[in-house]
Amino acid sequence: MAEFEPKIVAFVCNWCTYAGADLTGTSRIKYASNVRIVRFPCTGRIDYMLLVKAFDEGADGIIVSGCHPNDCHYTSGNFHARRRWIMFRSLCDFIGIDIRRIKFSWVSAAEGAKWADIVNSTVAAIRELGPYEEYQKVAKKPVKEVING
Amino acid sequence: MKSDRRLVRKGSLEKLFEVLKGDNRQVYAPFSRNGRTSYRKIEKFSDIATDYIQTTQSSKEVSFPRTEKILDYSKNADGMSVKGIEPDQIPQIMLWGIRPCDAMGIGELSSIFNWDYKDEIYNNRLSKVTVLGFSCSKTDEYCFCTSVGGNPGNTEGSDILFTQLGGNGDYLAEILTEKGEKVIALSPELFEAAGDIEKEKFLADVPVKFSHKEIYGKLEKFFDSEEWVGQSLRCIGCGACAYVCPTCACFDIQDDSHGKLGSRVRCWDSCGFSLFTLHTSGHNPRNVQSARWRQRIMHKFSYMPERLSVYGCTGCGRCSRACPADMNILEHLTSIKEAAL
Amino acid sequence: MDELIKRAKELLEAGTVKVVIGYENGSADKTRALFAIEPKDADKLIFDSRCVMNLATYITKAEVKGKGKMAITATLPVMRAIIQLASEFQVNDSNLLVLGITPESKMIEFKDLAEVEAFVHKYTIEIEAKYSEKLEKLDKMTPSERWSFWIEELSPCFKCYACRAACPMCYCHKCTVEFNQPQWIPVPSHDLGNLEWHMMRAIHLAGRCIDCDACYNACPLGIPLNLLTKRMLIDAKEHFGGYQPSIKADHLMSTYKPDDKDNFIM
Amino acid sequence: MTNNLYMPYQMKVERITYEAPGVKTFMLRFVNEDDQNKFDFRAGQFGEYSVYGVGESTFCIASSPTRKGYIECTFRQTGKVTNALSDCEEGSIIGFRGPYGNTFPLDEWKGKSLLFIAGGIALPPMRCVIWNALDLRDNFKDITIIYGARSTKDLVYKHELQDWGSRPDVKLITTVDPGGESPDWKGEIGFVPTIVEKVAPSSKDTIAIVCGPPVMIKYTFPVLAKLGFSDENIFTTLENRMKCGFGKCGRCNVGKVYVCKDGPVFTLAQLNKLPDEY
Repeated sequence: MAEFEPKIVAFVCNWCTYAGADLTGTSRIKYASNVRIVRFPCTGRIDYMLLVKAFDEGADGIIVSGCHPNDCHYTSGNFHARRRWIMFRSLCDFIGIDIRRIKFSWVSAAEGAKWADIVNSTVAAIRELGPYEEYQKVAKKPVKEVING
Repeated sequence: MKSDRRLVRKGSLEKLFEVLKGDNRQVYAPFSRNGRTSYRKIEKFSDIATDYIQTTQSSKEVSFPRTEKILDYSKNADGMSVKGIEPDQIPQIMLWGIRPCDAMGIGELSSIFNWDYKDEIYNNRLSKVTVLGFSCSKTDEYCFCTSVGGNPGNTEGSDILFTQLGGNGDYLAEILTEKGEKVIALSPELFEAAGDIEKEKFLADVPVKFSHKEIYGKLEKFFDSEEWVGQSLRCIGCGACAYVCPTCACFDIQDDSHGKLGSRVRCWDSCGFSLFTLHTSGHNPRNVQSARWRQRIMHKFSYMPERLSVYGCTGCGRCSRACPADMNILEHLTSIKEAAL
Repeated sequence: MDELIKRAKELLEAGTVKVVIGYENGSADKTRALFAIEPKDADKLIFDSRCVMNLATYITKAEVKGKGKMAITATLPVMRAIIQLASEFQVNDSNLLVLGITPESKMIEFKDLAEVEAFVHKYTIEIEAKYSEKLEKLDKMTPSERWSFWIEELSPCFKCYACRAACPMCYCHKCTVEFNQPQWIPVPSHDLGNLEWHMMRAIHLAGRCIDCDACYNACPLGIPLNLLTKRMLIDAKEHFGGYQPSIKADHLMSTYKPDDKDNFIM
Repeated sequence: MTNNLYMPYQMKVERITYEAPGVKTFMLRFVNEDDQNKFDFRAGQFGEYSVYGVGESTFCIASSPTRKGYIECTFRQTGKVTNALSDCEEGSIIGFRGPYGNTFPLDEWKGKSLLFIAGGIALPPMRCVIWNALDLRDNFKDITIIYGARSTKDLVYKHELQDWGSRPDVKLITTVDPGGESPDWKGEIGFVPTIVEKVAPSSKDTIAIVCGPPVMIKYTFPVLAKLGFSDENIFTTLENRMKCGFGKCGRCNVGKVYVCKDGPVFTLAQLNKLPDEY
């Protein structure tokens, strides 16, 4: 069987991390190709439901990344986001969603190398954890034919 | 057919259960969890709940699951492939321990699925169900089966009806249908000859509170009554009453997709939800809770009798027991009976 | 509660309020909401330990609100809910009068919502011991065990939305679960649909839930869904210094501190 | 399974016509020839159209039963399913099940004049009857169509309107709401009820068929009454939310009347007997 290639969805803000990821490319830094990037105006816009949807659709891991504190293009979007992440992470943990599969980071437009590191380390970590079968079993479970057994 | 009456020893029930479980058959029976009782697949006889007047959920979920696939589809290079559900995917089910009111509900639910268009998905599933009813020896203030044409020892809808003869006694088994006879054939030795048994004296006493004909007559002229507004003021608009009801059949059709694969499902819905009848334009024919509550009562006691010749209520009282706002259907029906026009 | 009946009658007779929301005896040994509109209706008002339904859920209901100014019999959880609703601009002094019932079962009439808030702030929201134990037990499990626990616990849920209907904080005309473009939460009740619905509900109540257990009491299937909101409450205390409903202060989840925890961020 | 009521016919979107902003007409052909041969419907009936993975939506069949081999539907992009339908391209496969509901009694109308009054997106259900009647033109006396929309660009079936307008055996009056006219607009300007009053069609031996937004219908009925139309000779359709289309899902009923089975076509006399819940 071919080696497991993790599917990772990255939710990033337009102003810092997306530009940072761009810099990774223009700097010709090679990094794992397992990431699908979704660009948002700001981390403050990243609804937690989007992260859940990523797992629904088969992601093995998630990266959420935006501007460093005090660098937000909209002044405080990332601070608000951080509060939500704290609660969301805790809820996920409580429900039993494996929070090692959700990585949060601050990556500025100048940190091309950091972006490559984060992607590489996340891919390595998820590769270690394996496919997120526990979640997929629930997400793809065919609708129960008869009442709960 | 005239029912065949047999005696089943108390100790034989477990043996019967073991026999029923085998050979591609599943036994669904009441199971208690978190203080609530509902029907589910049972593997061990001792898991069957016995200490209940009425289960929290009705047995409707066995023949009309809350979420039920109606077709599968897959998108592929040549376009689309769509497949229906094959009836042989549905197992034979022994529905154990349902009350006579629930058994009567099966008939009412069937009328909804079979007036005019015949719903084969429902019929197929129901054809696989054998109903082993248990008469009621206990009742509470929510029960009113006798007011809507039922009674605690009603045989309607059951394939076999068991009546326990006294608190810790043996059971009278009335074999009512061919399906019931097939059960006997599985282990005839458990069904002994029964002498003259007066079943009625072992049944619970459920007083008659109104006659459904009386309610029907009243409702014909009751549509514009102010009574609905008063009754529904404390209704919080959830779907608990509809979902525990043995005869509520309203449903939604939804698509569930995962990438290129998916299925279309039929899932329960409730007339109590504010968005139930909402049009895309924003117009809502039943835009207040009183209209929705009226629909619930009228549907069961006026529209169904008129269109399908059956009532949509078996008097099980589940909706009242489950209601978080204590809407009591018996009380509301009684006040409709007494209200001035 | 003669005092309560007397005051309710006065308010209705004087026309100060159009409806008094309180409790009356219901079926079996239950109590239920009473909406006294005529002064004589107030005779049915009761109050005792069985009165646990959170009546604040009615003050945002169009059919009740539409009657005019309301008075409400409010226990501590109801008062907390009222303050939270006031901070979200759902009620105000012009449409609501609070007839408070203290934890010692004394009636006190509040002049305005600011007084209610001051009263509410005398008490902190504490998780009951029996729930703390359950939560601790869950915390000790591995994530996989918790996952199985919740999938199993939520599996009976048939999405009647009684939890939402009974919750005073769930007053939206159209809930996230009903938005279908995109379809955030699967409509059918299966494992995924149930899981996402309860997660969504918990997170939307983070920093707003006043811990009245109305959702749990309403659930016809007895699902312990209040554990989710209780956990959110504990987290709010741990990370943001606790939650107390307040008309003027910032909402917990729509504000921030520059030094919020960030040890989990790379 | 032999008889799965919920199993749609597979339909190929053969042609897409852009009618007005957000409004499209799909010409649908049966993928399976057998289905096509068995399929039959009457004017006024509706169906459930579905996009796999998105869901089903209810609207009328807009083509005439006299045109065999295909069906057409016209819809406005408003919800989840109509948006997904709108994203379909020619050649896409969609689902269709039906036909459901009752029909316009064209047989009973033989030898009478027909007056069609429609507003906005309500022309599609009527188009089915109009073409049906035109294809059997000899069965009827005068045919008059009064059609109005908010503005000239909101008029649907622009080509067919031209076609009908140029036929000597049809009297077509189009109108747009005041302010909705374009500089080269040659039709009437005014709301539909006003125009009906102005045109004052004769009620003698005439059937009036009215479809449109509730407010238009509300003001048109009194005008028709004034012109001498009896309630039995005024027809309209009700549109309620539906899921199944065959009387099970429980949401389209108005009192004891199920719009999906007893409707969608009603006479004004029938409507007057219904409780006010639509």
